[in-house]
Amino acid sequence: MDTAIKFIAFDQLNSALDRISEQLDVWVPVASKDQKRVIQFAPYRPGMTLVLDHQTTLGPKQVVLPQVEALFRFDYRKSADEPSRQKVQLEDPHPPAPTLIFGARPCDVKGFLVLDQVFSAGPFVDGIYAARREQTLFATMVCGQQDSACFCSSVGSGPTDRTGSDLWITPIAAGYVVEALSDRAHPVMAWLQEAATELHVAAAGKVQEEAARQQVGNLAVDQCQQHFLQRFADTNYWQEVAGQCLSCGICTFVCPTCYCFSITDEMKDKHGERIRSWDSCMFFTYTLEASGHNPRPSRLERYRNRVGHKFSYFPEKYQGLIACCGCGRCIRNCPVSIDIRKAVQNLQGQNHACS
Amino acid sequence: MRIGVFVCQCGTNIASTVETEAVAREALQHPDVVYATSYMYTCSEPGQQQIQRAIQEENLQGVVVAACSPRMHEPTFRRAVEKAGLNRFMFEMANIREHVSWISNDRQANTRKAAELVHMAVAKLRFNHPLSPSRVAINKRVLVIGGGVAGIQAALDCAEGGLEVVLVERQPSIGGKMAKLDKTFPTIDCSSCILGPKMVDVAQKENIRLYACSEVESVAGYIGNFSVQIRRKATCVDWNLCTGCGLCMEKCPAKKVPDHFNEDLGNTRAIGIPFPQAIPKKATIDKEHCRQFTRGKCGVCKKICPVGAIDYEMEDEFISEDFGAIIVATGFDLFDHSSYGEYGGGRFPDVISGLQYERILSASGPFGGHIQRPSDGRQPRNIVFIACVGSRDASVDRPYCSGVCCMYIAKQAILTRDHLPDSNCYVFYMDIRSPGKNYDEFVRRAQEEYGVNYIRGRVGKIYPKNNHLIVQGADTLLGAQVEVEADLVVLATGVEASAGARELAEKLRISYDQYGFYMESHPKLRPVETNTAGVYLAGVCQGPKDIPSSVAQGSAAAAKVQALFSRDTIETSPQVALVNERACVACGKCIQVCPFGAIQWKELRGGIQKAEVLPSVCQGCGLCNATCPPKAVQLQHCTDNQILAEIDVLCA
Amino acid sequence: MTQSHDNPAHKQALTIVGFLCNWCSYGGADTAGVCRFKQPTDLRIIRVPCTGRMDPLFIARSLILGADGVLVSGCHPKDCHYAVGNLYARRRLEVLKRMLPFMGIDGDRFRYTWVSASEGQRWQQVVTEFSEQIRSLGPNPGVTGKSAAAATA
Amino acid sequence: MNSDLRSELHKKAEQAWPDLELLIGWQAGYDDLHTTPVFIRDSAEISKLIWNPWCTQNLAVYVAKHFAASSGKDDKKIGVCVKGCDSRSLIALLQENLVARERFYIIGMPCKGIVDLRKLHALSGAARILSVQVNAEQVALKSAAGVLHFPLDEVLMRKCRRCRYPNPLIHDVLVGDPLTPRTDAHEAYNDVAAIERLSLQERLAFWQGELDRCLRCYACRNACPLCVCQDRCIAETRDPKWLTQYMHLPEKFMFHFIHALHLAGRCTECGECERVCPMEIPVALIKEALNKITLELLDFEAGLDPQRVPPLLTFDAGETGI
Repeated sequence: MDTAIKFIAFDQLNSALDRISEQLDVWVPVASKDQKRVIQFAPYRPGMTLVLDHQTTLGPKQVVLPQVEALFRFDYRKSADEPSRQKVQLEDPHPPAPTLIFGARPCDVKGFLVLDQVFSAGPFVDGIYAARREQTLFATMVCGQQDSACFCSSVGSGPTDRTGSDLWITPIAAGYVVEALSDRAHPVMAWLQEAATELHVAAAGKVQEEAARQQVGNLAVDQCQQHFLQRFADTNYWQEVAGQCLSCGICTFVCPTCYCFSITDEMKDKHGERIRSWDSCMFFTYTLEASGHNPRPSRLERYRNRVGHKFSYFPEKYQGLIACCGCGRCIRNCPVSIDIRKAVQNLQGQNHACS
Repeated sequence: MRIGVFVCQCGTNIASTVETEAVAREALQHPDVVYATSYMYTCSEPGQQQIQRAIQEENLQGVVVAACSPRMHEPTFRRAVEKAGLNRFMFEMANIREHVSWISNDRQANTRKAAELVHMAVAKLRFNHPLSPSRVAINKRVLVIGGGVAGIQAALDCAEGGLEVVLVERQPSIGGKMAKLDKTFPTIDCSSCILGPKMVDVAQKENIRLYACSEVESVAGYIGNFSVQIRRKATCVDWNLCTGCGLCMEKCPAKKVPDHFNEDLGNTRAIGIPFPQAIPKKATIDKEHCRQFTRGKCGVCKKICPVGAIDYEMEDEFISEDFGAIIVATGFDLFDHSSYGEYGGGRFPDVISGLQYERILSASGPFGGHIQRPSDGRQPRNIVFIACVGSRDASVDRPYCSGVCCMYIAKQAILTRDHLPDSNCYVFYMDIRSPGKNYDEFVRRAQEEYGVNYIRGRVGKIYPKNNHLIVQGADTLLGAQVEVEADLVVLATGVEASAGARELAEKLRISYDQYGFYMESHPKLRPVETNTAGVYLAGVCQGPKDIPSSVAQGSAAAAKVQALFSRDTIETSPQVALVNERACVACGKCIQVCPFGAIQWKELRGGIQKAEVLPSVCQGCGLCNATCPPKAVQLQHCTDNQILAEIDVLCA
Repeated sequence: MTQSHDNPAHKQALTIVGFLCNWCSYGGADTAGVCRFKQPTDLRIIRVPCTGRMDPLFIARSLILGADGVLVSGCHPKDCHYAVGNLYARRRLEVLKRMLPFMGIDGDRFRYTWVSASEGQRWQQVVTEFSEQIRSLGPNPGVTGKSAAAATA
Repeated sequence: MNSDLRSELHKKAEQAWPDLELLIGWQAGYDDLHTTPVFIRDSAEISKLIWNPWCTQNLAVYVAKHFAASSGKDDKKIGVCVKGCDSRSLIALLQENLVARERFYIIGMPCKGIVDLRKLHALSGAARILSVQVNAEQVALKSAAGVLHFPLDEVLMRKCRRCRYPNPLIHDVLVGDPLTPRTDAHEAYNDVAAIERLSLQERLAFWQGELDRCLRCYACRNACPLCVCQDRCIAETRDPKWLTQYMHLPEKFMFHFIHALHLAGRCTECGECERVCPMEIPVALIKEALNKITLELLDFEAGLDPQRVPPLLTFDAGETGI
């Protein structure tokens, strides 16, 4: 088996993906037509132009945890002689196909490590997520395009964080250098035809080094679990950091680590599906109880919960793992520029300005 | 929910073009439907019993009947399911007769359509909830609008039953068109002899308050609780003082005032009492002709009036009255024959309308009951009557039959022959319509006993020649042209909706047809009700009819009011809007648009404002529901979810 | 609803949703039925108390979900059983009618009209004309194009 | 460019402060390109207020939703900074009696236009923007790739390039001098007209392509100063259930129909719905199209005259042509 380092010249990228996509479902970052800034992962089709020099607007979360998916289909069948009796028939969704996510960033992959804790690490395993996760490979790209909202280094990741990835892509002047990080990557490596030269490898090493030197973000998170609990009841504090929140769902929908979902039965006559769809803790309906009571009635409680969940409750439950990958999408996309770094930083009572 | 579906065959009305069995079979496939069947006449006693039995045996919680229009039998079936223990709102109807079987002969398409309509009804029913009516007190006063014979009859019948009645009449006197008639068919009894006592009765009944010279200005409220503003037009005579002595009329110097009561055939004065038997017998100033108003000085009547009742400064007065029911008896106007150019277009003084001829015949008329020509006062020898002037003629947008002309021509011809035995009467007619009791016999008497010449055919032209009027027409029975040298031509002008009928309908929120006649609730089964509960119809305002029918309708409307008032309270429909306070965002838009003022603010603890519907005021139009952005206001029994369910059957 | 029928007059059944006010147009449709005025069979009538009840969103939703046509009919202006419901409605419905084509939905698929309870003949005419109009437009592709796909399948 | 105006803003805010319990304005955000709303409850914080071509948020969004119901302590008012477009939102709220005029102290900001960050990013390409300088009508954009100069007009938001009301139509005090409007009503609907020129099929394809990206994050709705249903929006409620949780095109179309039709005759074209959309869907165009319709049909523009009633909340028995 060929496990050597491979090289894809820029003009060979599509032909390489054409080959891979014959074997696997491949998702790649592409810009929607005429909208250069909106980049999403989409199923690869021959001829597509990939956008690999920008962080995507939406991460690849939807590949494994789609915004809407059917957990099962159901069908009521009426008995022919006695119409008041009916049988229900269930049908499982189709099993997932092997999938490669090509061109994700370390922050995107870090997001899945958070989701895994909830859905597949046990003790309760979500079969649908786990099956899809099991079938998904990540070809991740070293990151060289941080902006003022990025802070991956602050949450235990970084531009060269290889954790969770199966293949590692480094862009150099002539193309992409591809290394295998896991055994699962070997078949994909085998479909890549051109081996990397020593020059390629050396150039990649330089890019890696340069990227590794970047300290992305200066948020200190070591004590935030406790600090959050101390700040919990400080209404003025939450008014200060999130008074301007509009209660929309952008921050949660673009977040690689947000996983909350809603389950509904959607039915027409006797047929229907039980669907799981993304929910947002920023929405009023998220914690709305059947009685009409809502324990988080205003934006402040909801925003506080978002911070607490990511930086306090989650690490408390999952061995200190912070439920944030530092991708900065929530900051970048917030209509009123709420900065979660500021909300976390100031928990500690420091008057630390975030740039 | 356990739903039963009953598909009616309506004899062959539905079954001939809809596979009712197939519709029932398909209904069984819908969710919650546990019973479905097809039956010959679902509305019949055994049909209703079948529904009731199924409710018991199958434990049904909801019923769908696919049959005729819900406007026809929804109340019937609601009562039926209620008798079997279901709430009457756990019922839906699919209209597979008027909307399906009667409008297409395509059996396959009809069956498909009927099945889908049933599916929609089932889908809606799954969102139905039991609703209970509440009760509001009835104000047992009745308003009668219009003081013609129908209104008089209604007012008297109501008063006879002890109700308080307010009668509003636009003219200075009640009596309407009947007061102008000389005799009535088919008995030739004197019109004012039979109407007069009734008019006097109105004046004398203690529980009838008469507002003459008055009009309805605005109507608010709903059955049991209408609030009506009445405009009392300035008569410039204080009626509390006026004794009806007539001195003012005698002395008034304006002598060339057209006498409207006499259909402008004579003159009257600018102040006066319209006719000797007028009720109320009070004087009124005609501002259009009064010199005090036209020239700014005169004051004769003011000087002469022995009780000082004249008040030139008088202004219209508005009074508000509350009622539990309203009877509309606004009568009719006559078709204006000037649109018939071939009959002279109103240019020949001796071509007159039927009502003008009534005045000529009348002993109290302009010529004291002597038949003479308006132009020169000469006694006519040849008199031509032309039927259907402004009736049964689509070219003047009057395609309907006025129903009374054939009879009054016969009457007038008989009276003419009576008065002037030497005269010749000719009647040009299209068909003779004489379906009443003793009516056809009456027409035959005119022809056979009185020798009136009936010529079947239209008149093509009338033109003057040598002090005569030449009437050219066709006799279609002989197939020949006919020419009559007439001295007087009487046009049997048809009936049309009275001026202002549409405006009044809009105030009352009742419907009218394209000619302005008011719509009854059902053409056969609810002839005096309107679609606005508590508003009833009597007389020609509903459609052309003769005196007996008008009187019968007046009595019928009164009976309806009596029945309504026999209870102290009335059920209000629970199909009203309801606010979900949790969802209400207090934007106030529902309050802004409600046509009835049925929504108001309500303050909850902590000063939180929410909208609140007053169920007894709400009429259930659903405008608030359509306007409410978060859909916190839902019209019960026609909620968003119910409409969406019906849409989804068709589209989703 | 794109079943095909053998009857040549119904090569393809259309889905036309009608929203009729209870007092005037529903009665007008009843009158047309009582008079046996023959009409195309594609219309499915939903009874509402008043056109004022019509949130334009009901119409939008029907067309988005693929209804081939939507017909709203109420009392003539000034003759509303509820006095003014149809006066509000005509503004709202006209705004919707003009907005639909901007979103790529044919405004000709939606019509609103006024028919009184006595106008059975007019109702026959309205239904016939509108059904013909929708027939000439063909099935509504909807916003997903599903009907068009189903038609070719 | 704005240091003078900024100090004028501070001065006028200080002067007004004795009558205020709260002042809503803009402050610096997490970098030079971003501002964030600030709620000032202490006069010491007035210095946080800024005013520059990045002050993009329409602060009227907070007015009805958060403060309309609360009555002030000691008759103190809520101060709010508004641009010309934002002021129309306030007027629209007044038209619907959703706020009381006397509750607010309105600081008007005549506005030359707000920078569209998407246009800046498009100009800088992949290179990270390091800083941006605005001098009068010129912009200097410094990125990793070097410095670029271009006219300010080129990077203004779409709504600003068609702005007819740069000066607040309602205010208690004005910061800076009134400006001259740039276009007339005729040109204002050019973008709508461009869509209208497409064939029906092209228009449908256009919206299918655009709306397909919708995430139903409801940012467009929540950023709208006139979407007062908020948490009770029928896009989310189960009773009545207008929408499913599916993310098919009909649901997305339906949501945007709900949003737009609820704004028919009410939208003041502040453009916030479009700005906040993370998927860059031109949703404001739908409302502009409706505004064009209500202008042509009913001669109404929202947010101009506080006394006028929005046209779909009233009727005219005598009107013809509809």
